[in-house]
Amino acid sequence: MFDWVESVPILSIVCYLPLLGALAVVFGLRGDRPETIRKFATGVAFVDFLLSVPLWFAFDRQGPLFQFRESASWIETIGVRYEFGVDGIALLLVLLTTLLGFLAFLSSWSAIRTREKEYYVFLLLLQTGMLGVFMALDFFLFYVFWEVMLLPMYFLIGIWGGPRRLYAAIKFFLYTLVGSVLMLLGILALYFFNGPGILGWGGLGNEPTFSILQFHEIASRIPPDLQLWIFWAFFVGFAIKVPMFPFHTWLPDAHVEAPTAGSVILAGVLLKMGTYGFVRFSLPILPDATMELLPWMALISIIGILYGALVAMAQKDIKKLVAYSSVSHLGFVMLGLFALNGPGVAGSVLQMINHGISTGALFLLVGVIYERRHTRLIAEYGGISAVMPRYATIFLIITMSSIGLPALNGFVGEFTILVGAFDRNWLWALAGAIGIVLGAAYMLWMYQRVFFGPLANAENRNLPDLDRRELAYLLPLVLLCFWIGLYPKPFFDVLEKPVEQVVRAVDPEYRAEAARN
Amino acid sequence: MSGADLLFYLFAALALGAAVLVVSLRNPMYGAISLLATFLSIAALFLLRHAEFVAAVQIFVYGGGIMVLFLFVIMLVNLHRMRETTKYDRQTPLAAVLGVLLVALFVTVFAAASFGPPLARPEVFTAGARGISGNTQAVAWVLYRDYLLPFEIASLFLLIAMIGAVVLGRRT
Amino acid sequence: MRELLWLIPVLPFAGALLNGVLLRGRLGKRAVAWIACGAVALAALLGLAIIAEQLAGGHHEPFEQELYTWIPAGPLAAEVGGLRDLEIGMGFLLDPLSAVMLFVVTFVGFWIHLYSVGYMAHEEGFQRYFTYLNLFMGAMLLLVLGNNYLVTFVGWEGVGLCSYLLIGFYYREEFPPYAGRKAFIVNRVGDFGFLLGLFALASTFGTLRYTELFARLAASPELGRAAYVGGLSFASFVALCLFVGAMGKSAQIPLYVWLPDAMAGPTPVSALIHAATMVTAGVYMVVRSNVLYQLAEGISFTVAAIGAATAIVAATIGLAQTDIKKVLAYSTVSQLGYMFLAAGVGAYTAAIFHLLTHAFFKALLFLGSGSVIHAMGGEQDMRRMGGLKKHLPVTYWTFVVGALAIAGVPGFAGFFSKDEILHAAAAEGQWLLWVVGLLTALLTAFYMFRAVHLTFHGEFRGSEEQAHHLHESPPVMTVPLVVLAVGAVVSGFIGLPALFTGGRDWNLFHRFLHPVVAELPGGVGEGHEMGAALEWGLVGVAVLTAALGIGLAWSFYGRGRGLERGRAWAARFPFVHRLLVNKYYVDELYDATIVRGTWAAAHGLHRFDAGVIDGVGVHGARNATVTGSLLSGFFDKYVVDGLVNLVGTVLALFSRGFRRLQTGYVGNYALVLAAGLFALVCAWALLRF
Amino acid sequence: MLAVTTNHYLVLSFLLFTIGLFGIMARRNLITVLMSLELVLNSVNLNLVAFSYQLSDLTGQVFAVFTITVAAGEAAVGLGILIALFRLRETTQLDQAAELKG
Amino acid sequence: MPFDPQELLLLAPEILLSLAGLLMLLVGTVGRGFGHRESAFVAIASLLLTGGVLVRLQLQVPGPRLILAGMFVIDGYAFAWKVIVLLATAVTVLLSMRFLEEGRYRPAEYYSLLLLATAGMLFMASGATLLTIWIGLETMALASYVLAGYFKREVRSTEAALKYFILGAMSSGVLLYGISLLYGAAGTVHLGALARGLAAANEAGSLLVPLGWLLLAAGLFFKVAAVPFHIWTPDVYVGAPTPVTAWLAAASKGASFAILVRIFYQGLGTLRLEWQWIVALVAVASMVWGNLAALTQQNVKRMLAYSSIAHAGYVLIGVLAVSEIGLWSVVFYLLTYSFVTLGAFGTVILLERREYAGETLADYAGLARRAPFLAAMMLLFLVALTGIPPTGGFVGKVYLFAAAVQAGWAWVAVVGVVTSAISLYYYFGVVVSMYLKEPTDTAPAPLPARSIRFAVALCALVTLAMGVYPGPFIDFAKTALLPLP
Repeated sequence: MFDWVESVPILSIVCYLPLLGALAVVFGLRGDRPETIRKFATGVAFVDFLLSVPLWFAFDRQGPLFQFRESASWIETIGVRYEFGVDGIALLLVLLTTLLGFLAFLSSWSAIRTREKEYYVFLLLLQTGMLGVFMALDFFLFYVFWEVMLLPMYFLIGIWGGPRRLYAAIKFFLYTLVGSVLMLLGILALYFFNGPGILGWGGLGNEPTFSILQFHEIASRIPPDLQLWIFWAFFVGFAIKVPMFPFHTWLPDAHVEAPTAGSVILAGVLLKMGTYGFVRFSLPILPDATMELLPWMALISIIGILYGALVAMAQKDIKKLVAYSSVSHLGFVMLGLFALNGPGVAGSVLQMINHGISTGALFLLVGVIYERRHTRLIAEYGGISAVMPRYATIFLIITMSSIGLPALNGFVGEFTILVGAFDRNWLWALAGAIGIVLGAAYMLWMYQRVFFGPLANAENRNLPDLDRRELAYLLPLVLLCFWIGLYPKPFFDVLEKPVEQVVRAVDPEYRAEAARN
Repeated sequence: MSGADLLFYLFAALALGAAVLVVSLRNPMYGAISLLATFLSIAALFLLRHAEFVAAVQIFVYGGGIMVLFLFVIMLVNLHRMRETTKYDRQTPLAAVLGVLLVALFVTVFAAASFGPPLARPEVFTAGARGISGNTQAVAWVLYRDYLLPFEIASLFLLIAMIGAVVLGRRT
Repeated sequence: MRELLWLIPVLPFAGALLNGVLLRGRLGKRAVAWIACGAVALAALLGLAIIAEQLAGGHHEPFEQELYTWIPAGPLAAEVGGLRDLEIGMGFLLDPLSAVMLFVVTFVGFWIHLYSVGYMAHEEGFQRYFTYLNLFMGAMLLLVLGNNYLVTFVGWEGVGLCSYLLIGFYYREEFPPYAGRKAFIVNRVGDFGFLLGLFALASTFGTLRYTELFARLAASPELGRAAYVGGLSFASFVALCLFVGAMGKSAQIPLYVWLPDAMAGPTPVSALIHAATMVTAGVYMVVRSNVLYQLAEGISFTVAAIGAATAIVAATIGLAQTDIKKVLAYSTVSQLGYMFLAAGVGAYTAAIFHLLTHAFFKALLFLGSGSVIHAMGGEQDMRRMGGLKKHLPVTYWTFVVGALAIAGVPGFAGFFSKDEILHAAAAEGQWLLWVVGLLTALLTAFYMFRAVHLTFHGEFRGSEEQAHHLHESPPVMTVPLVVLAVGAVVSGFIGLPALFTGGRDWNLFHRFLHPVVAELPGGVGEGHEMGAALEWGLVGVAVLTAALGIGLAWSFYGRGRGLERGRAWAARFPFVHRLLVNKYYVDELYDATIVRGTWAAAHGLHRFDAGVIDGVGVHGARNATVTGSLLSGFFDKYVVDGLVNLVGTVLALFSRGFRRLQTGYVGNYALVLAAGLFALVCAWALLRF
Repeated sequence: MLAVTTNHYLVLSFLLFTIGLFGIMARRNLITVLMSLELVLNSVNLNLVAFSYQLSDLTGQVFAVFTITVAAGEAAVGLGILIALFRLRETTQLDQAAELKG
Repeated sequence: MPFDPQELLLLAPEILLSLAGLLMLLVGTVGRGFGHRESAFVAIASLLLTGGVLVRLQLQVPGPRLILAGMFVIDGYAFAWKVIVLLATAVTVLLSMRFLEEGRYRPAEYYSLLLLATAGMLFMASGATLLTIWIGLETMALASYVLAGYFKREVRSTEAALKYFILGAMSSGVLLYGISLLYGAAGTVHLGALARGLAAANEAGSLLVPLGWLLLAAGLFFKVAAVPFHIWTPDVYVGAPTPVTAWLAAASKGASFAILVRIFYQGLGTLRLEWQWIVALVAVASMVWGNLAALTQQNVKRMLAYSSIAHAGYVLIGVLAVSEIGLWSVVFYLLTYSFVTLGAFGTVILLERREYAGETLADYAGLARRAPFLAAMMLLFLVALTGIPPTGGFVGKVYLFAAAVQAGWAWVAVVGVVTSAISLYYYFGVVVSMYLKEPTDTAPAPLPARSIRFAVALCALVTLAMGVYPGPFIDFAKTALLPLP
């Protein structure tokens, strides 16, 4: 049924469809007809999502690591190729991106009332950028997408954001740019080491290339001291994106100021680019450096978990609270990655998806009341489950998913991560588990203050409950929460191979173990 | 110390003294005259180094052309109005210190630089091709044979100088 | 039939789905009640049928049903068996232990559902209530039927969530949502331990399946005794972690503080969740893990000690409570302590036995109190009651039955189970525990009959309006009372001690549970033989104690004395009284350490963020973490961001400095050029030499 | 020591060069600055001629001719600029031409 | 050795361009009705024709060939720079058309100077002796001074010319002084022989060598506007007529880098271990200073001037690598940078009014609403200046940093990447104005000048093309070959 997928460059189609849509909007649609633009853009996003779904079915779980490969020459003269392909990790992230993207479009209909044309153009461009990041198998190409996606996000925050949008937008851009340019140097070092050589370290003399697969190949031959340098270069880039403590301060600002769709995509997808970077590059390409720095990485992950949770507790603004909770959750993801075993890594990747779903949903939910009341201060609410029961229910489910209630998605991720972490060092898991307790505390406290208690604020008396469009973009996420919570096996199945590859590539113990079997 | 050496010291002193006057005199007219003195002294120093042609050019171009130009402009823009209200900038001490530092640095190096005996082949300065003698011919031969291209470029340069002077000086 | 095991938890979930989502707001109360009670009834019947099939078929092997692989999380360097994949399934297990639990949960659960139909008839949020209740039943059944720790944990957290929701059922008031959150968070603290235990098990064995885990541990106990982290053996570590989880869920010291507050929920909820089922989950889990506990002697003793301490402390607090539900709540805490005492000394069967009987009589007592509260128009203070016997005869008699049962009067269920526990403690040689247990029994008998007297005897002390309003509850509420009362009497007889039957093994319960709690060689709970005389003596002491308690209660509150004698005694020992009324100030202690700390920090940070302090003041955040969070918020704002902004400021400063150099005067520029030249030469010289 | 060598020329030329630089740096009158520029260029000629002599190579002399040419051209343009400035500002004071800054 | 008059044919491009400049002067003075449009047309035509001849010549005589008594070299390196310079000047002409008209200045002399200066640049690119290079440089510089002051009714333009002239002449004196010392040390001005002579002299411990090359380097750094010899840049860039500024930033900077690299690689190649450090320091100083000083600028022209300083620093990174990649990266980067900076200044021109109004950030407020495509193009240029894909600026920076990383100068590259990230802040100050601010009443409407718009669009197109499909452009840069030291 999905055989046709193999015969077309499906990844490119999925990736560039939003770009084409954006061009069509720019040149084909008039800015004074927002209704048309809105529907068209959302339609494009939906079609993009539909196109990405067959990937899930056509992906051969037993097949090669990377599938749907596309390869074309690009900048031949320096060995850059246009390489697309996805493994299980990327596949999940691509699907997450198309889904969240579509929902973000849907959520923008009522939220965005100015400069719609530009808005949807930027949103579409953002979509292309993010998809490209997850699909690229050429480091140069990856980097291009990685940076390209910054611009539309900058504008989304800067034009349609809250009162401090200028500050937040430039802060977001600056932070991530600083990180990514340093990463670039790391990429170049790899390139030269694989190719003609670097002064001081020599080189392997291979055909110059930016191919990620090639870098995976040569990982074990990179001298450890060079690995360390490159690791730090990558680290800055990815850690800022994740964001890991203490690089996280752009996040709350960006989240709070961004429009709802921006926050959704920011939390849902953009942050994953950092963790994706770690699992795709830092770990398998730089195994020795990873092993050496393991305790430190775990330490800052744990600091991130606890710190994010504690700061979240002190927030008065719902969005800010959710933003800090992201710091905490991403700390879990990082902890799992650096546990460097099956459950740890698989759980991390799954948790990336989970975080995308539940935090994305949380931002959508916050957007819902923000649109109604134009405030996100917790103190402005209270008791609104009386007037918005459906909203309260969905919010509750998502809250529970976020704090890792079993049978919902968050738990599966957190549990596997912590089993992995425990296996590496039981104190890591101990610290992580404290994070879970704190997570419950701040989320429930927020929930209680918003939804329970007397309906004191007169302005909240007549809040309308969710309408059909809002339900339409929230329910898929709720269903996903349950699906992953109750039957995550399909996801784990997809992840099995890539996770094993990562684990075997990095930890010598596993490498030896695998060799023995 | 030969007579030539004496002459060197004399003209060197003259050139330096006049140069100091150039940068220190308030009245530009006097400054211009001091500059002329410097130029002429330097021309004399050229002569001491077998550069008769350059010395001549120096006198013609500097003493003649450039100096006239300066004087002309000084007249044109009405001398007394060109008086500086304050002669030196506030940063003059700094400039002086810097100058002293530079001099100290470079002069140490220059004074210590060792050269072989000069003028290994004096005939170069006088012998042109085919036995024609004289510095002018010698220079001309090199100039028009080896350095023809720069010479041609110099004509472009002068063209530009001309256009520039016209463009800038022309009343609009 | 037994292939339908999975359907048992699913049925209530389906009910919740129907009531809560699909048919939300479209049904009348009658239909809602039918769906909810029907789902539970079906589950109960199905459960009974499957148990019957299992018994009739003579299956001695437990029935395990693995539905699907839930979490296949990839390769892990498991310490046992080398590199293997962590795989956790979703499945159910029916063995004697879960069968008992299944029966308790569905049976008691059903009657409480039924009772709720009457109790909640006039409340708004009827459908919501039953949604939550069904949800709870589903989760509880998952908990008891799960075939591995993680499925149990799903149920464990699920019941926690439902507890949170049901405690906060009256969400428009301030207190219930707060109590709900407190319950949830305190439970999370416990879960933290539970989870750590699971991590240890999973990372060591790569699986969490009960049968597999215990079989392997039983086969090679040295695995359990091997040194693990923190100076503990593996079994001890896991057992300790799991017990921390149990402490939270089953309200043991020091995590018991949430349970009394949980009484803010509707009374049937208190009966179902906070008496009969959920709070006993900890006991269930400890018994389920008995293999681990048998290998962890030190931890077992800790369990017993904490259980005993909880039992006596809660019982003393119960003495001074005037709120009828609070009395029952502390009684529950106390009885749970009893169960842990049993489990700690290795009397796992006794623990479960007491769990069973307690489920009956405590649910009965709660429902009875609910009936009273219902009649009193929501009044819960016993000081305003009195003489209700004539108005509420059914309630009265059933309540008395419950009281007799809990007091341990021979013939009633509580007598047998409690006696077995005391016997086990004595048999283990833990005489101190035995004494504590006995004292607790005395206190229990006293405060229960105090409640009986204050509520049902003497003069009515409430308002005119209340008096006017008094009525017996409708049959839908009284029938469950009667049924449970019967249960509170007869359920004891399934566990007749050998002593009473002349050494013949008529103890059905023991025999039934035996496969689950098989003793390991050298494990905890190898009882010592005691002589029959000594045993009879102990039984006699226990009976006398119960009688003493009841008698004291009568002498204090009986004969229509009302409150005076109690007040007089309270006046005589004001300090003790205040201490007990204020529950040893534990809540206050937890609060005060935090509130004071928070406020100290808050004042210091006042300029930083007055709003946050308001938040703290209003909601009185009960944990020290708020202080931490304030500090780290501060850190974020001023240190991390401050550094960033500092960089920005410095850069801007530089920028302005550089621009100031651009004075516009050519002379300056020339100077800069010359200086640059000089610098260049100097730089070269420095690099060169 | 007193016998004149290339070193003497070098030293002299640098002194002239520095005096020129000083003039550019310190004086406010544009015309003086222009004259100082001429000093700077001329000092180079001394070098070139001295090296030419030292090396017995005519390139230095030819170069000096070019230098003189360039100096002349620069003087012309410089004075043109001076006139343009004078027309606008009625002054040749350099501190009057400091509108552009920062 | 007597030269072969045939060799003059190989000078066809330079001769052609000089003649065009002369012709322009004559026709512009004599011819009636030869207005702005016609002059510009002739100028562009002659530039393109020159380019055509140049390409043809390159195809016929590709290899390195020294002609005219070793004064002039024909090689791929010179070719690449000449193409860049010609393209940049051609775009400058497009940018100048309406601008001159608006200012009511005579076109003939302007274009004549432009063409002659460009001819000087061509000579610079091909110069094989210090003398040729220097005289070419002076030719270019003198024309630049005049062009900077071309709007002589504007005080700022005259002031710019004045400053440029004084400082330029001073630095030219310094440079010349350095040349004289090098000549004294090595006894020659031919680059190839110079390298050998200097090596020998250096061996002998002559301190004239370092002083010579340091002075020479100082002069060159002045021309490329590298710190600490950048001080003229902001004032001149702001004061000069904007097309001239653009030309200075693109063509003049390009030609200056052409000689800088040639002198450093060829003439001073044997001393590279000494100058690499100096270049590194200057590069770092330029990147830091330029970017930091730009941070708080409100005037867009001035900001671009500081950015030009910073970019000189980036290009120096490629220079100090002393490798083929370094060489190519320098060429590639200046190609991109030329188009980007021309485009950016073109946008500035469109918004400029008489008396230099329309230069401040406030004048860009809400441009995205008023002129979306213009704003989009400006955005593209700013993005390229920052070095973000998919623009040529990104590929160029990657190339430069790659050269540094490979050559073991990663720390300089680190400074480069960090400062380029910082540069985002001020570049995006303009973006903030254009996109995130509401339009104000005082903000000027863009000039309806088709030629300038065309030029800007062209630049945008090239910038984008160099980012999306840089292959051909890189191949072009690879024609620049120099024997590496």
